[in-house]
Amino acid sequence: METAHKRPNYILIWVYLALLTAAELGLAFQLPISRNWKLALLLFLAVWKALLVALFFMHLKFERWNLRIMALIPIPLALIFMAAAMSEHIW
Amino acid sequence: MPWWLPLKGSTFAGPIDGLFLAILIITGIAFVLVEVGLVWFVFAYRQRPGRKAFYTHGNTRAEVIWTAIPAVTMVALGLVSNHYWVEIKGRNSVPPNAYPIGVHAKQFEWQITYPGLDGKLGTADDFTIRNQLHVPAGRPIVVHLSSEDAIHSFYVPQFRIRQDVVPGMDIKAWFQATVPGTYELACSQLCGLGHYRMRAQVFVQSPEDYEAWLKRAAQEATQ
Amino acid sequence: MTTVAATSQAAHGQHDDRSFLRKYIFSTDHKIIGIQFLFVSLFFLLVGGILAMQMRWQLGFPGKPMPGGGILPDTMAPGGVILPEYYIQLVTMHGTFMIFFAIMPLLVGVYANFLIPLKIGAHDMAFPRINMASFWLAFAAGLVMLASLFVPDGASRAGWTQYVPLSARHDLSGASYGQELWSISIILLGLSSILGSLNYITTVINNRAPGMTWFRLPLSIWSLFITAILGLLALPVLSGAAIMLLFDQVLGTHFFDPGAGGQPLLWQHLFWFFGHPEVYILILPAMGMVSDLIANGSRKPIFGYHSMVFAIVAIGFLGWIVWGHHMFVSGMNPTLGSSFMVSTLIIAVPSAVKTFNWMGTMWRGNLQFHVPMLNAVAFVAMFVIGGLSGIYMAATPVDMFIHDTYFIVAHLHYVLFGGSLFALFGAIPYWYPKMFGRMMSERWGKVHFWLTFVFYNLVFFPMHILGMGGAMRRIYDPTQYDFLKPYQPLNVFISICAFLLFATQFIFFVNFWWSLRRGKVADQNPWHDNGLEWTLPNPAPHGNWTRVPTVYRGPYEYSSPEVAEDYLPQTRKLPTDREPASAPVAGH
Amino acid sequence: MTHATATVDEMRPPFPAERGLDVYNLKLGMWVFLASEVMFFSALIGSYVILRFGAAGEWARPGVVLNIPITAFNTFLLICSSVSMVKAYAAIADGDQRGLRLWLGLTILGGATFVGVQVFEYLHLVERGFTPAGIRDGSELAALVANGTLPAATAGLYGSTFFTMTGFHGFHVTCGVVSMLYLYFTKVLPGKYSRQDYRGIETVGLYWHFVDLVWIILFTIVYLV
Ligand code: HEA
Ligand code: HEA
Ligand code: CUA
Ligand SMILES: [Cu+2]
Repeated sequence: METAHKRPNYILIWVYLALLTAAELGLAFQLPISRNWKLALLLFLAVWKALLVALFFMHLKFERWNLRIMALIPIPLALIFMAAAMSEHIW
Repeated sequence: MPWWLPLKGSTFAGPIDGLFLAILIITGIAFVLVEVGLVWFVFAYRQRPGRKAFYTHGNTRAEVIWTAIPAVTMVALGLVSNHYWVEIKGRNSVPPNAYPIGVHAKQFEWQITYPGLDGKLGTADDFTIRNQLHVPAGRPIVVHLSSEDAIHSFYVPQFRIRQDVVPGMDIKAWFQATVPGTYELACSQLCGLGHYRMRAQVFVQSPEDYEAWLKRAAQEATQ
Repeated sequence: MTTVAATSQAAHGQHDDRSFLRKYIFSTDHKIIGIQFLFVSLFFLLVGGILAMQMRWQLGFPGKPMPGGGILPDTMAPGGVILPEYYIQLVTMHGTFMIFFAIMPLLVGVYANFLIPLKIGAHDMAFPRINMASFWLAFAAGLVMLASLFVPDGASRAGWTQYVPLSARHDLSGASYGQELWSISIILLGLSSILGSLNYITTVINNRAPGMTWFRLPLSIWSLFITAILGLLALPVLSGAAIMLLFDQVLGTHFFDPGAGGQPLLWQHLFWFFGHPEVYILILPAMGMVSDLIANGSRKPIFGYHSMVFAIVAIGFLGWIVWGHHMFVSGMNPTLGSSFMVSTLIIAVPSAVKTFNWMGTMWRGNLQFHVPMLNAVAFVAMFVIGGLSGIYMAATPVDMFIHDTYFIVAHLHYVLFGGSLFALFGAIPYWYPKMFGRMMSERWGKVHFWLTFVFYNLVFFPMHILGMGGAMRRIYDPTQYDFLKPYQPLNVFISICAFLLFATQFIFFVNFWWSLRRGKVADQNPWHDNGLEWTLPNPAPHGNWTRVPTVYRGPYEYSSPEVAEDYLPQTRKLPTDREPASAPVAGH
Repeated sequence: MTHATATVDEMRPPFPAERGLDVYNLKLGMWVFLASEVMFFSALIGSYVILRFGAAGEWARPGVVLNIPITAFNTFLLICSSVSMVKAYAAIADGDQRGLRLWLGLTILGGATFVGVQVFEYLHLVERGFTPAGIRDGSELAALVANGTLPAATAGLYGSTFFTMTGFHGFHVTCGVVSMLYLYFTKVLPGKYSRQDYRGIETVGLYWHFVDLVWIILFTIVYLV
């Protein structure tokens, strides 16, 4: 399971992040599309950026799986909570 | 001194008390099983000189059994309970013909608004009385709960009904009183230092009596 | 024998030349920190008890001047007669102190700190300084909460659940600083628990002795580990909620203010999303330590070790998806209620596994009823009652009737006192020699146990009947209600038993202090326990081990046919044992 | 874990890890801590989402109240400081002390500037009448409420959630800057780190990237949505 990793090109990641941010701004304030579409796309971009940071800057991509699990545990819990609390308003 | 559930004052009392009894039996069995078992072991296996404990790491069959039985019981209990839950508090559980009464809670009193003679809330002939809830027996009632300040809770033990009254939310709860008589409406959610005395009287009257009372009260209110 | 070797080394091996301050006050030694937690939280337990006694006086003898109540200021109890506003403070502070500052630190602060390194064979926690910070934060939090009793208008008045808007708006609660101090104290406590938890988790994952595989961990460590995870993930939610509450109180934000679109239910969701994991934080360590005690007292391996572990994990996980069972009648979406009911009921299953496996452990054992064992067995007996009463409330229609009645109060005391506290009354004397080198008095321990057991049941069992009668919680004067008047004799009875219960606790109090100086000096392994900690002298030296021990088997090898005596320490190497695969040794 | 089998793996620290997971304590501890941080921010962000979702009436358009360009700049700044942080890590992993000093210095600078800009932003907002308690009457924004450009109903919630979320993020950034400064003067300048041991750098880096990650989410859901 010990695989050799090459160090990623951090500058490239940085360029990605900058571009995605620019895209978000344009999307949010220039693009004439429906609110919900914007919401969906923006969230998608945000998650994408977050993933870039987590995987490459925080090296999750190169960590052993049990450390990744550790990092992921809270997320389902948070989602369960939000889903439940929001269901208040959709009934 | 009473030691069982209060008088069955509404149509909910039947199923709820039944469920309570069912759970009492289930848990009673579990309770006896465990406690008797413990006491038995405590005496049967207490230390004796020169005796060594029986060396075992467990028994899968036994464990499967005492995992499966509770699992099945609990799921069954869940299904039964849910059936009644949906009837009592489910989204559209309120019967269409239910008689509306407005209940406004504030520190530390209940303001009961009656629909007047036209039987509709929000019309001119509505009138409000403090701390006195009159309801006709044998007819579904829907209370429109609203709160002025803190969270209160609408609770009539004999009706087995309880519903929190939350500021900023309009919550409807329904029930159908069955036994004429006077009861107490208690606030059962801590709402401040007067919480303990936030109580109203509940008069369950036969439909005729209720009509009569309503007329009188309506007149007094208009004067 | 390796045992002796290891200890003699440890004994001479480490002479530590730390100043008194470093050694006992600002110590980074996990054992000292554990002991600090012990003293502080026992003090808060006492405080909680004293508050409870005042409540019981008012409930038993409403409006009558309380003996000795004269010393209280007129804002609380003029002439010793407790005022409504003071009663609410009593309830709130009783719950808060008992949950956050007594039981939680007693179980986690004391025993996670004290036991984890000792039982897994580590020199200390992974981050000793963070560990110290965690204690002092908890201490500060406790002081703030205590101080709130003495500010003008007294302490918080919104119950330990702090439901908004009551807790957020002073014009409703009538409190002034009390509410803010509650929030601040809880924020500090949350930070403290997070620091503690991350320490425990890292230590258990990373610093186990060679051969101490996951499935050789004592159940106490397993449960403390899962508890730490619960604490790590639940307390930040509470802190976040408390911060929003604090902002609502002082900055005029509107999170929970319905007038400006805020949501009172949001607070309840946040609080209980923390709150239910919290109650498992309050029981899992107790379950774990009781498992150790029962196996030891029965001189028998734990019955079904693996399923016990899985049960702990299952409870830990299910604890996250049941919080709504506190909100069935709160106006929450009823469909949500249904799903929360089912998940709640399911928790009975892993709990069943634990209960019956404890019994399986005692079955055909060779039971030795030393004080820890007595309390452990009582734990099983009492926790079952509390757990079973939980089933009534889990059933939504029944909960609609018994919610916020004394049925709940009975339930929570059966699980918290009958559960957690009995476990502690077992754990404290069990590891007392490891902490202080002396034994607590066996005789007085037994007297304390029996009296507590009897009075405890006399106090809390009748509360079920009150609850079935519909008696509401947090009621200053039950006689206000006609339908509650007939129950007053029962309240009087409960109160009298409660006073006796409290008095009984002084046996423990005295026993505890007396044994510190005068207790019988403990021999090295007084309980003939298999755990690693008993290979060290009592009390264990700073740094625990000179040479990290090697583990050859699980912790519950009692009455093993392989050896003559009825216990087989984890570190004892039999000819048949192989050395564990060596791992890189800790680098710090 | 034996390292013998491992072919050259640039992502794997050379220094020994404790037993157990072979991740050294400091790093494991930081990851565990970050897990609880996730829950903390979930509580704040979750409340924001829930409140906004349940709010009667529509939510204030970010563009109207907030100053997007300056915050966009801030976001870019944080991204840069994130990459400089990881460059610092890469530098010391190669034993390059100068690189470490340079990049870590830049990171600290970026972080500090971010906080500065945020403080400026807050002052600016409060001056325009946007406060945690909502919109101050008689202020510039109050006028906008009056003429209906700003929804009045949700203004209070907007202020509460905005300042709480961004405020606590700012607080985290500040903590990051302080701890990096501490490392800079006690460890980096004295040259205590080397390619054999740079745990402190990797660990504080994890924290720093996490704070950046949180901002990425916040920026989107607070300033853009
Ligand atoms: C140590 C703390 C602790 C523990 C372990 C529990 C355990 C449980 N609790 Fe309890 N609970 C509290 C502390 C705790 N609780 C507190 C403090 C409150 C009040 C908060 C407040 O409002 O102030 C509360 C309130 C509370 C409520 C809300 C009541 C209300 O306010 O209306 C509910 C509702 O479902 C509930 C349910 C349960 C259940 C189902 C369990 C289960 O985990 C129990 C499982 C155990 C068993 C079931 C027994 C053993 C099993 C067997 C013997 C097998 C056979 C059994 C069957 C087949 C049924 N609890
Ligand atoms: C672990 C938790 C715990 C414990 C141990 C107790 C112990 C007791 N509780 Fe409490 N109680 C709660 C948790 C607890 N309680 C909670 C969470 C609530 C809900 C609060 C709310 O509604 O907001 C509550 C509410 C509550 C009520 C309901 C109040 C109301 O709703 O109006 C009542 C009423 O009788 C009560 C009574 C008692 C009594 C008589 C004891 C007695 O058992 C007390 C006996 C005394 C002790 C246990 C202390 C002994 C001291 C020592 C052993 C220390 C020795 C010291 C050294 C060695 C240094 N409690
Ligand atoms: Cu109103 Cu309690
Ligand atoms: Cu619960």
